[in-house]
Amino acid sequence: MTEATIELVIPSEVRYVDLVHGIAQCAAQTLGFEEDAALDLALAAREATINAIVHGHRRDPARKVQVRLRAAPGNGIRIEVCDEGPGFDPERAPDPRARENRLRDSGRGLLLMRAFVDEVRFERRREGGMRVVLLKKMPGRAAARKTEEKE
Amino acid sequence: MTEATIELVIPSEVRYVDLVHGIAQCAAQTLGFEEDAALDLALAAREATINAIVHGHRRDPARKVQVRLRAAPGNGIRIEVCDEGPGFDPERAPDPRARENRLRDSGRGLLLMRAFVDEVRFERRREGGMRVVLLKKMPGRAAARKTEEKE
Amino acid sequence: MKASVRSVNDVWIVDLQGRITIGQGDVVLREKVQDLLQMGCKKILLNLEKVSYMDSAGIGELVACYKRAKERGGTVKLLNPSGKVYDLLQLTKLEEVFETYRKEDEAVASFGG
Amino acid sequence: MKASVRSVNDVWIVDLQGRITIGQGDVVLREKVQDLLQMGCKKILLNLEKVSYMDSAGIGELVACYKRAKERGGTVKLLNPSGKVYDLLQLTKLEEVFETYRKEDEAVASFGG
Ligand SMILES: Nc1ncnc2c1ncn2[C@@H]1O[C@H](COP(=O)(O)OP(=O)(O)O)[C@@H](O)[C@H]1O
Ligand SMILES: Nc1ncnc2c1ncn2[C@@H]1O[C@H](COP(=O)(O)OP(=O)(O)O)[C@@H](O)[C@H]1O
Repeated sequence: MTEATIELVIPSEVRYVDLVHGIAQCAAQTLGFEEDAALDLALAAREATINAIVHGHRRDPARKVQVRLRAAPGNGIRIEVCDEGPGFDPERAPDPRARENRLRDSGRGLLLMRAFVDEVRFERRREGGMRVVLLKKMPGRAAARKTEEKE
Repeated sequence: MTEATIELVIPSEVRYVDLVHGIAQCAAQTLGFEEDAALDLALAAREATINAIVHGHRRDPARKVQVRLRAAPGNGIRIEVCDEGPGFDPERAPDPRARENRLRDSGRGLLLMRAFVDEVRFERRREGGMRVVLLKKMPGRAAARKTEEKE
Repeated sequence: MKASVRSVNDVWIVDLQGRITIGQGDVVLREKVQDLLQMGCKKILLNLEKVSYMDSAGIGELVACYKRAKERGGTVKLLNPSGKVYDLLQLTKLEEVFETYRKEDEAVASFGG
Repeated sequence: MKASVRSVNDVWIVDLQGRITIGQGDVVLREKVQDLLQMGCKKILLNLEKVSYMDSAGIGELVACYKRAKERGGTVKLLNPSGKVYDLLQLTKLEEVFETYRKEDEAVASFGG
């Protein structure tokens, strides 16, 4: 399989969130995503990473968050964000758009992820913790252009 | 150790060189390197990756090049580029700046690496192949400013 | 993120530039608005024109500012949310919470004398 | 990388924009210069002003173009290498191989009538 993988391992500190965001965005753009689609993917990866750090590991720097990215130029990108925390049930998260939740300070991360990528899956890892899988397709036009137009 | 690691695994095709370059540059900038220093590091990583693909693996996509990056915000960055090829002795590479070599089409990669980072080490891996280690310090001013000035 | 404050009549306009994200922009926003509230300013207009994006922490801080102002009898309104920021306000239905304006003079006038 | 060709008197100026790197910019450069040589153009000026950087493959292609032109009795000269590109020409001592100019009119004049 001629596909590239990128694996990031970061301590559970929010200052590393920008690194995940930057790597995801950069990888997506290098692999042919338009700027806006690359930003969307990066924003989804950002939310999943924040959750792993904050909810999964309670910001304990000794615990590591793993972010895996798989892609081939011209195809979609798959990002997995893994933590070793207690896990959670996404069905039980309240809808932040509901009138009674709109003034909450938090609770919008899952909504953002789902808005910014084509598919979001939440899986409990056998070894404990959560795996959040984000899938984003190469948008049509970009896919067609990807090879020729590279400067 | 509160340090981040990034590991890239790419098929030995030159179209993946831009991905390595982009990830190295992005990581360096996110971690506080100035734009120019980040480009230098990326250019060195680019040369080491080209060599691993071209000389190490003769562009065989089935063979993978590994690029590992280690860094903590505000500190230097260390990049390792590993291949499973025949290895080589860098002492035996001719100096491309010598008058008789200046018109050669190739042979400038090692020179560029050494110019763009603070330290370059060439190691033969026990399991076979080469490991090229690139070290770049956080330039002084950047290190001092790194925390405050982040927007 | 950069934030600078200016006043037009008795409205305090906070010009924001950059991104409102966890641990950085959200902190800047919180501090600026808290400073204004502590000084007794009640009419606050956040100029989002030059904010490129926000994450959930940044959006949460926007809401927190809104609530903090309200507790003190003040108001926080928004000016000119740009592409991605506009999309986020729509997505989260916060466009129904925040009064939002495209033109600064209209925004200022909306606070009343 | 983008490359476009224009002529001033009998000098062919190739305006390059982007980066001259392996598998992309180097190929564009090779093809443009080969086209010119095949059409019999002998005076070639590569405008590097808008080239942000080169890698060793790009530098190698620059040298290859120089040699190919020479074999056919032509010359390749350089115009306005920018920051990183200038540094690379110095580092590799290719500044001693290529005639390099800052001003287009001087570069054009240097080829002679
Ligand atoms: N990786 C995780 N580990 C444990 N709990 C999580 C994780 N991700 C999300 N959650 C739970 O799901 C809830 C909703 O998440 P989200 O929509 O991102 O909002 P927020 O993080 O702002 O609370 C969180 O409050 C948390 O209880
Ligand atoms: N990873 C590697 N595996 C095997 N040989 C290598 C490797 N890297 C460099 N070399 C050898 O060292 C020489 C000099 O490398 P370099 O200065 O990068 O120039 P170039 O790659 O343009 O030939 C190469 O020609 C090659 O013989």
